[in-house]
Amino acid sequence: MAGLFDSLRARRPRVDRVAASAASSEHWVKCSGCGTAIYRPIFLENGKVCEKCAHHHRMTAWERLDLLADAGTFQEWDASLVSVDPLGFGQEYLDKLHSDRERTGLSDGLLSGSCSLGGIPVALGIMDFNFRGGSMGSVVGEKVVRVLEGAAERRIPAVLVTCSGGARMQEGMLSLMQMGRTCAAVRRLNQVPAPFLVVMTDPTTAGVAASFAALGDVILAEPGATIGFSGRRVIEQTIRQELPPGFQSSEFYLEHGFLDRVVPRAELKDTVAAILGMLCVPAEVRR
Amino acid sequence: MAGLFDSLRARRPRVDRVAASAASSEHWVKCSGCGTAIYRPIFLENGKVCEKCAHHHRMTAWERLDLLADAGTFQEWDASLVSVDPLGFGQEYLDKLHSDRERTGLSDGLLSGSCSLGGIPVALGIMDFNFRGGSMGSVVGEKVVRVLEGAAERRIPAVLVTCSGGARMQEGMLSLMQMGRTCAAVRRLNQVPAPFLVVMTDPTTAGVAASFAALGDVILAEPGATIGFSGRRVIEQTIRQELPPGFQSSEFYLEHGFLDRVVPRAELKDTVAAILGMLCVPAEVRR
Amino acid sequence: MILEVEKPLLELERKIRELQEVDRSAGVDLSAEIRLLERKARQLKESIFQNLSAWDRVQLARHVDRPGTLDYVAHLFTDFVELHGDRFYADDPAVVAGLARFHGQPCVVLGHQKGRGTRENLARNFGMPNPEGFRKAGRLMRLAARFGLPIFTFVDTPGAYPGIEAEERGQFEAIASNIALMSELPVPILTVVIGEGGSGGALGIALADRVLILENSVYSVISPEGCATILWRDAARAEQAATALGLTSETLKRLGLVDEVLAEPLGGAHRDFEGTFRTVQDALRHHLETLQDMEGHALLDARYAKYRRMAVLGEAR
Amino acid sequence: MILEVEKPLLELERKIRELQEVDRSAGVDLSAEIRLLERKARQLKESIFQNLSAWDRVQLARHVDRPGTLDYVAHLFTDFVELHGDRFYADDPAVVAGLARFHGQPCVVLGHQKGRGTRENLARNFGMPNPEGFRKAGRLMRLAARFGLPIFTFVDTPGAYPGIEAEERGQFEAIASNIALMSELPVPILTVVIGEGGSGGALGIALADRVLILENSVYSVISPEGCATILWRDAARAEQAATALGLTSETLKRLGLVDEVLAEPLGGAHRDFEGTFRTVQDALRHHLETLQDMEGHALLDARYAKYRRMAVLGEAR
Ligand SMILES: [Zn+2]
Ligand SMILES: [Zn+2]
Repeated sequence: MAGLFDSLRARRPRVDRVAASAASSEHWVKCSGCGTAIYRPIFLENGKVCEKCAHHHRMTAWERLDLLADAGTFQEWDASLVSVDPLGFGQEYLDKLHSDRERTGLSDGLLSGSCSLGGIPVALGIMDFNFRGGSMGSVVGEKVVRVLEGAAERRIPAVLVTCSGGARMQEGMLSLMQMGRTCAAVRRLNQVPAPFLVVMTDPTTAGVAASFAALGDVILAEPGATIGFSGRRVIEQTIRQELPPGFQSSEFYLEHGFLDRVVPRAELKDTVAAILGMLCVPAEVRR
Repeated sequence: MAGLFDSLRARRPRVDRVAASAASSEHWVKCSGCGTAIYRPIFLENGKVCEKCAHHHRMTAWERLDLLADAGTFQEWDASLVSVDPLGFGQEYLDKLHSDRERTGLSDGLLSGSCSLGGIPVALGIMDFNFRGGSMGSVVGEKVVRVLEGAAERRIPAVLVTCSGGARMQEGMLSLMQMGRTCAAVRRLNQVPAPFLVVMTDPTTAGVAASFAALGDVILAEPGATIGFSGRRVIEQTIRQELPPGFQSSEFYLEHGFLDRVVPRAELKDTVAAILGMLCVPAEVRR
Repeated sequence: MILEVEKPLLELERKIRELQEVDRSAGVDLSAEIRLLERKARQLKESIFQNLSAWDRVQLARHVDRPGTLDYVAHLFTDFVELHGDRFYADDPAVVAGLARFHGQPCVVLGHQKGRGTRENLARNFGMPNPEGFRKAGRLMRLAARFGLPIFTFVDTPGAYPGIEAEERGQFEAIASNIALMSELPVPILTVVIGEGGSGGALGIALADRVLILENSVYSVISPEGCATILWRDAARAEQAATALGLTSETLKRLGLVDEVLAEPLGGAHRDFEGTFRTVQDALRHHLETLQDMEGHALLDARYAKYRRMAVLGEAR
Repeated sequence: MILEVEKPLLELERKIRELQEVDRSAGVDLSAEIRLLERKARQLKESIFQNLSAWDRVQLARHVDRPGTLDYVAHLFTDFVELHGDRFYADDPAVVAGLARFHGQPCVVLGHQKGRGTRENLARNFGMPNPEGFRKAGRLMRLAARFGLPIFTFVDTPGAYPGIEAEERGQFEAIASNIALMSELPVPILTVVIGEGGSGGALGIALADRVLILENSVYSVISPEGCATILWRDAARAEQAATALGLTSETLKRLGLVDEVLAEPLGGAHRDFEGTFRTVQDALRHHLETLQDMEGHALLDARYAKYRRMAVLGEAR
């Protein structure tokens, strides 16, 4: 897995700043799993997985793209689609959108486009937690729908990497409706049929878990990701007791039958490619 | 529910003898639910339901027919289809078949035909526990398939009243295969589409529960019926503990989500007719 | 249950009743005074109910006396046969579902069901479905599709139940599967938000050709209390959150997220069941007629197109 | 694990090994004696394995060293990616399932999996599925149908698990749904009974276009022990029941309930994995080719017609 992030390009200068935000110093990163200090180049070399405890740290969408897409094949879609403030939440929200755009190099919480993945042409969408917690509003919903529709049109697989706390509260019911339209788009893709593969990363919860993310033909998850519908705090308040350790983890949901596999990051691309290779319906591939 | 069995006809002289077998005397029946002695005419008048404890005693297929079919509308199908001894189990088995035929007035464990039910033309099959415990061998399987196929052809609902301990062991794997062919016939009926309604009565277990009986568009059950896949004794031996009261009852499976309704016998016909009336796809009805 | 906003009105109505009592029992003619007060009450009612805040609406939507799914089933439908079970794990009493007739037309009708009173509320889990509730709804909607029956759903839930076992049994999967299912069933689907439309727990039975909402119902991506806690770490600012979230029927209509707002009788649905039933019935009848004229394919295309539009997007630069 | 029926053979084989050891280490030429014993062993093997009783077959079918589903997956298939979960309640380790390639052709492969040794057997529940096992199989078979992939299933189970929770979660429904599902999937389905075919637990993944059975596998409506208990209230008469039940591959073929009996290497599958894999592989390849030439509709009609015939009926008078 040497050089996962070799192809960082001009558009992504802020990647390092994002990673740095969780770091104890510029050159060292503290593992949030075991507390070990890891030399940053090693940390990045390992795809942000701790060598000691195997904790999978969050990736930016651009890092994830480098992990999954064959080098030089990515063509971004909808790069200029940005969120507005339909309910008039106010300037503070608009400012946050602006600074998240600056910080992440993304138009909103999802990076999407076409690429090849292990030689297979795919429509790919990657959520980024650094953009408003990966929350799904109109733009994320729209981009997910376009990934699914784009895959359907081209008869190629759709791959969506989820990383989201749920709906974009500031868009109110507009954000809830993104659950409806993304689910509907999945069913249209199913009817082609073209494969739909989901990779759940930490976290995949609430409105994203309870919509398109749950509908993959195959659903993979990274180790230790938090997955679920309701948040821990809400559940604890409701049932007035503490939640057991491991609750709502990837491993928990594998055991409970809702995930196909929990896949370590180092094996992710190969696993995705192997599965898509077997599901791909022979078809003329237009890109 | 006066006169449930008014229309007993020449072909069914043995009905009384069957009922009598569980009785303490010719004129009195002892309720197997609460032990009360019930005057036989009252017992029959009430459709074999105990007035005191509401225990639903088993009905013969003919009694059930009188309960469900509109008077004078029943046309029996496959009345001459009888079981053979394909594995050579021996004379004892053949003798039992013979005496069960004599005793029940049935060709095998299922009575089938067309009739109208609350004015709705249906294909109807009724299992009888008095014939080899309602066990399903080739003949029962064949008759079930013909009820389902007959309904599909005529585009009318199929109604199957189950009462069976499971497969007819003496036919070995032939009896297991009846699960396969009856399930396949259900799916063909589904595709018409024509409604398929199941009434589970005591008992509906093993190979019958785990095949066509589980596949009703709507599944009703009589109160207190035993339903399930594995027998109590097998389960108790496996888990080495006693089973809780009410386990595998109709009420248990209603709670666990596998039954649509538990319907007292007195309401059964009306309920079936109401449901079929709403599911019936308008179609020219050939009988 | 008396709402803050209703108090002056209820006070006035009590006075009228007292005067009427005196008028009747003591033989004193108070009819002029009574008429005066009645006029005043009408005016007060109008001024109150024409100026409801979002938070007032939340209170009205949650009103314990507001008609619930089974009330609508009993009054708008005939021949209801409740059907139970998801065929996987359990029957969930927080969702009621069954076959019925709507103006003679067989259909599947289902909805969230809250309870009235503590015992019934516990039995119904306050109208908060477990995964089994969504799966029961899904099963019956598939049944409807098999036999070409229209589907009516009634929304009235604080949300999907946030419990350990609900999570274990895949609350997220159950909701997603239902939403997806509703996008592909080639029969008319009509939804009425009759009370509280609580987030995914509501949408789980509410992707429809027509989504109607009663004037004082609310439909929100998160409860105002939850929103306030997240935004300002202060649940007490729920009133402010309610306004910010745009959860009222008018806002939803303006954003194109619901198809029609149904006017409630003056004073709210809980003060006039019959009037409310008439309104809902007429609206459903009208919309069903339109939908029944469409072929399954056209229906699905229109449904997809409708949801396809539900986004407000900006273009950078 | 040594079967009664194999004992004389194993004894002879032990002697041969001893002589070979002496021959090698002591420098004594025993090659003539060894050849003689080897010839004897071959004859004994033939006489034993050509005269197996139904009960012997039951023992062989249950042999702990007999190749299991994962052995076939590893040797007949490439690129296996195991997939988990029923999407409702749990992942059942008694059933393994996944995507793989068979001679380059993508497919879904699944089967019951027993364990070797106590710990693995407990983890695998002795190959006895809970409802979740059937539902996982059903989910993956639907996936296969969506993408036009053939389905391979391997049968090796004492039966569906008879447990309280299995009953609670609808063992009967899970089995029935799978059987029904397999009757309607328009892709080739090929089943091999590789060991124990235990009643509904076996059929739950075994309604197929081609059902092949290894010579020494058994497939029965009830275990011989269970049958003996019911018929004679004496589990010890299982041997007699095994004969009566007609559970051997030959009887099943004669009755038209399986499509082909696959000869095992002399001595049984557990004594020659490679030979067994070759036989199964060749047979599957042959049958898959025939099936892949058929349109989905023709496939379903042929499948239905095949099962439609599985009855032996008499006509009264
Ligand atoms: Zn670490
Ligand atoms: Zn009694």
